[in-house]
Amino acid sequence: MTAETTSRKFNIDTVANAEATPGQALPWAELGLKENEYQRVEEILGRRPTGAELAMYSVMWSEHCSYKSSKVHLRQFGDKVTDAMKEHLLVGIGENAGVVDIGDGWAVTFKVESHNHPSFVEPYQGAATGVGGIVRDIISMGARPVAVMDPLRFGAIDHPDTARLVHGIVAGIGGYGNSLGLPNIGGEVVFDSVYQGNPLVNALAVGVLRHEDIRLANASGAGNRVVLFGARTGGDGIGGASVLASESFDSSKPSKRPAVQVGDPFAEKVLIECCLELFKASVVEGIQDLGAAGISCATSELASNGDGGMHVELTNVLLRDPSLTPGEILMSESQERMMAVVTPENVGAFEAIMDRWAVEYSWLGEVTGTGRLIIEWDGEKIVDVDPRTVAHEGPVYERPYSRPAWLDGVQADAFAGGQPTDLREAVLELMASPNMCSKDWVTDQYDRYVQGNTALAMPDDAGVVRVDEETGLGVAISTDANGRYSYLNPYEGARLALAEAYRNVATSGAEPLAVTDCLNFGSPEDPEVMWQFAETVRGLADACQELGVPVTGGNVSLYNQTGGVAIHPTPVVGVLGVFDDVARRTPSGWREDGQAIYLLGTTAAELDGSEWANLRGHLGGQPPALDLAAEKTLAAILVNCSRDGMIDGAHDLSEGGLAAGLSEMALRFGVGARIGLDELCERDGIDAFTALFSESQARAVVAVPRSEEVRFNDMCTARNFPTIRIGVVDTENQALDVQGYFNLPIAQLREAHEGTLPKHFG
Amino acid sequence: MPRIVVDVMPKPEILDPQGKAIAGALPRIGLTGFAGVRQGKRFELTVDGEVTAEVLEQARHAATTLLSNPVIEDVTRVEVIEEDGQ
Amino acid sequence: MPRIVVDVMPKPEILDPQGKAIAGALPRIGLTGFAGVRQGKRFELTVDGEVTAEVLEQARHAATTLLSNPVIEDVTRVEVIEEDGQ
Amino acid sequence: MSAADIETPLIGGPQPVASNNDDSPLNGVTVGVVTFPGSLDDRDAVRAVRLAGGSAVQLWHGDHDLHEVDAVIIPGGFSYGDYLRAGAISRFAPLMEQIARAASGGPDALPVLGICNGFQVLTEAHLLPGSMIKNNHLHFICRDQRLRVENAETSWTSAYARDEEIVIPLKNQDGQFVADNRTLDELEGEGRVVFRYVDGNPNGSRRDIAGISNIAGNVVGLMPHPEHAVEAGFGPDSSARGEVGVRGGTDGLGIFTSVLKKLVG
Ligand SMILES: Nc1ncnc2c1ncn2[C@@H]1O[C@H](COP(=O)(O)OP(=O)(O)O)[C@@H](O)[C@H]1O
Ligand SMILES: [Mg+2]
Repeated sequence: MTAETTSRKFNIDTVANAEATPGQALPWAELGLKENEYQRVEEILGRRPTGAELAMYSVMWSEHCSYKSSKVHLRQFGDKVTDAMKEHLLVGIGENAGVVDIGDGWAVTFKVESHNHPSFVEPYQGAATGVGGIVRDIISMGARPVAVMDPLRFGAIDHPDTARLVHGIVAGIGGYGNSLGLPNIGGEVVFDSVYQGNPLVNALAVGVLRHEDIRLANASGAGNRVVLFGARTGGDGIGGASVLASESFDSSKPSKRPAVQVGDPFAEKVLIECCLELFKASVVEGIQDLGAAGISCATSELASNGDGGMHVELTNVLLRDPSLTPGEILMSESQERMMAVVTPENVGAFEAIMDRWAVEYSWLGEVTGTGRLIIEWDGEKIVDVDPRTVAHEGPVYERPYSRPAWLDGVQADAFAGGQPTDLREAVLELMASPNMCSKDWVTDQYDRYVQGNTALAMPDDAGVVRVDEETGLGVAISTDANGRYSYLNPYEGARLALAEAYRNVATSGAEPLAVTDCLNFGSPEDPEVMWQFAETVRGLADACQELGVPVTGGNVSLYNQTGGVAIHPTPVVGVLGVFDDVARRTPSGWREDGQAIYLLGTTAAELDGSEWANLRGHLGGQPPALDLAAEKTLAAILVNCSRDGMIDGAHDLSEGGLAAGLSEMALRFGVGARIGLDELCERDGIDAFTALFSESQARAVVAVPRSEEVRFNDMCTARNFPTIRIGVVDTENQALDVQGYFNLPIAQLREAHEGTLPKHFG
Repeated sequence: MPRIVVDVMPKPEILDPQGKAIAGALPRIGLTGFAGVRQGKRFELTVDGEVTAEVLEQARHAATTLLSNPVIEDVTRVEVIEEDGQ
Repeated sequence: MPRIVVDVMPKPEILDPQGKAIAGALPRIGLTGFAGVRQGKRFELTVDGEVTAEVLEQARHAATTLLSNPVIEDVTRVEVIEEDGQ
Repeated sequence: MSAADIETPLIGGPQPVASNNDDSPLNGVTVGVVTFPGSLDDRDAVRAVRLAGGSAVQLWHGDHDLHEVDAVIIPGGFSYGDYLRAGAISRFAPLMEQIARAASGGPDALPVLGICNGFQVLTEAHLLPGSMIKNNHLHFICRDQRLRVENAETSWTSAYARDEEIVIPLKNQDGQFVADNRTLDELEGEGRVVFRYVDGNPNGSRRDIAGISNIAGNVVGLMPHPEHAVEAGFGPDSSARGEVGVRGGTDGLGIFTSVLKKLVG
């Protein structure tokens, strides 16, 4: 297929015209620029921008693309990385996604991103294109995507709008991911009324590559050709980057073009295959996916990361809608497109691969030695900029922040709810509650088998995929966040989110190695929200340093608020761990009769911010205390246990505490257990209710074969880590029998646990 | 029983992957006379009784709220059809 | 450009799960005037030039071989439509 | 292009397409796995053939040549996007014409297995009767599914016993098998219902049908995915044959050993 050149005459605003008409008024405010920002553009250019330049600066300087409010804080992720932490880092923050060395010449790249606002407007397409976007980030690093995950947050489960969002978003994630052949190996589903008008749709993708296959987004080598390939460019999401993702909702805002992007997963699947073929044949020098800000972003980033400049003829772009203006073409967020830099010798090879996969492409221009990004329209110059000023030198704000005055009151308001009279009923209520109930209704809509490498997926603590079929080398990933903890204490909340994801990965048996994060917050223009943000980043960066796992990349989503009310600060943290052989992964349940059940860690009365308090309608006090040294030891024990075959099942304790942990372990394989709490209560000075519902950190429950008990205990003692035998697996009795308190048949527990989502959405 | 037909098409400016896939397949089976294809939906609502103005209004309401997604689709027709007619 | 519309409906004897789901949802939003719903497909083929008999024949061929599956669907219409018409 | 050109970068190192064992009687016997641009489970089918002891050859949808393979698997996925109807467009692929020709002509004709999307393609290509419509609950569903093997005499089921039960993953959106009553009666009467869902019908398929064959028994379509239950550690959590470890189910392997047995025997 050859590129057909489209040439249309618009009344275009050329650079010459801009110079000749300095007084011309431009719609910078409508495009989301502030007055000072517009002035800065004029200063940079030494003249007024052309319409096309204005379009580029406005999308690239939007919050979504420039991180202008968050940048000053995010620096800590780099500043607090030690040399030891860099050991496994092949590509760090700043590229499309970080790349981590997992040994044997293999590397993985992973990243989580938000698609919150688009998913509220059009749930199916918003979620679908969220998956599409993050997968293209992974491809652009040179990797084959191998799995996806989807941390989701919705409003109250019984709110009239929630079903619309749940149905659309879940179907969209599945519809896109399933069609790409990417197993979905985990995620989260949380319901809380704070997310009513601002559901959070975060999508994570992970890819696999050989070290030598790493590709970076830069355009180097004067004379090299620049090509756009994949779907045609349409009017999709014009203004989406600046309006949809960076401003609060205002439905009255007129929109000339659809701000909604429609995904074509088949086109993306073909794009994946053809990119992998390009990489294999070493045909591209640099590559960049097109996401937010479309061609504006791709050209300016490629050019500014390279060693020269770039020259582009914009009428060469293949269009779906011939009425698009140059500025609109530059801003369009049409999905399933990529841009690449190809040496002249490789042009033929490139075209052959495109033809084989029937992918459309058009040569837009070439890399130059001028240092300028020049874009022409039918030979007339419409953009002449230093690409760095577009891509990297956007405004940076030190937004004012202040600790909310209300926080003292909230933190002083500890949970004082009375104890339930019936612990059995309380456990049933907990396990049927929206946040603790089974997520099968969601995850059954996702393909977890495709590619044949999934070693663990829902409902286990981490998703595990094999990377190397010969050796069993593989990775584990978990994503976690607790918005309530972060609301009570954003610094600790971020650290707790990291600790939970880290613990989940270790519980599955993998060695935690690296971090990605998606920071979902309200408006940065609100000093209290900005304080929550600053505290979160500080907490996360500190905790990463203490645990020795670097942040490799991530995403910030601001303006998640409706009216004056922001969501809870919600830092979604993804931790990636590595397995030398996934065959040793630990499932989150017990199975063998007579195995001993141990609780690792200690339990204190920590119910503030807990699921139990949430069920009683209370949110106050301080989140559970965090001891990262203890988390590290616990992780080491769990990884060792897996390595040495000392345990057959393990589950970390987090939301819902021991009650949730024991219930989930019993439900995992439908096998009962006899549990005794007395010794634990005595040792930790707590009552049975606290033992069951407290959310103390650094804890896990494990199932130990009889033959391993001595070795297991010795190891815990050697590491000076508290452990206590709390029961035994019982395959005869189909129940969770907490002796002296209640006997809960598994069938009944299952009915409560699995009935909730179908009841609301089935 | 009388029927009301509701036609729903993807908005012209919105990508229609289904139509695109069909447009790509037509030449492969030798049909080259077409410049483009859009795929939409056609609903037939059977009316139990007479088609009153109120029922037609109900159909219009259903068309814009339930049968179409106004963000990406247009309702292009809501009309009573004759038995076996179009 | 002229368009040819092709309507495809599920055969009456084949269960139509989507139509059934819609029929179930209508009363829930207060629309009770309907006895049943069937969901089919509507294709619009854009013709690049004049609609000759040959092009119309191509559309008929596309309708029965590609756009519908005779085991489960009927082609209920293949027709040229006026610009903006139905 | 030829089949050799389409070997795309695979995770897990180069996928051995040769048999594991040089002097096995299977030497020289090859099973072709078709790749459409939107195929998803093609690599898994290749792996399954290999784990069963055979050699797999990847076949390209646009090719006009079957490369002398001894059997063909049309794997799961979304062949050309499948927005119109699953399998509707793939039916016209050049390779499908070759397959259709080779698959007809009695019990010794080319054995062909269509899994999920492959089954849909076979019905659209009229190699198997009936059709697939949306699941009755309208959702994509992924679950471990128990099936009964009702005909253990086809090219693809001889490794099982009649009425034996197996557990393999099911995952699809358009998996509801429909056909008119006459066709259904014919299928039943001729013993061409090869697999039936047990313990609950997951999608509303007529008469719980999960898989069928043509009259000769060389062409089989199956909605669930045997290729995802061939390797301990990466399959379903359960098996119909008793306790297995985590994701230890390998009940699907028999499908692939069946055809290999048929080809050498
Ligand atoms: N939206 C989702 N997509 C995929 N998997 C999910 C989703 N929500 C929850 N899960 C999976 O369900 C299981 C239980 O979730 P959760 O209780 O949040 O796990 P944990 O407490 O261990 O972090 C996990 O395996 C998780 O990955
Ligand atoms: Mg966990």
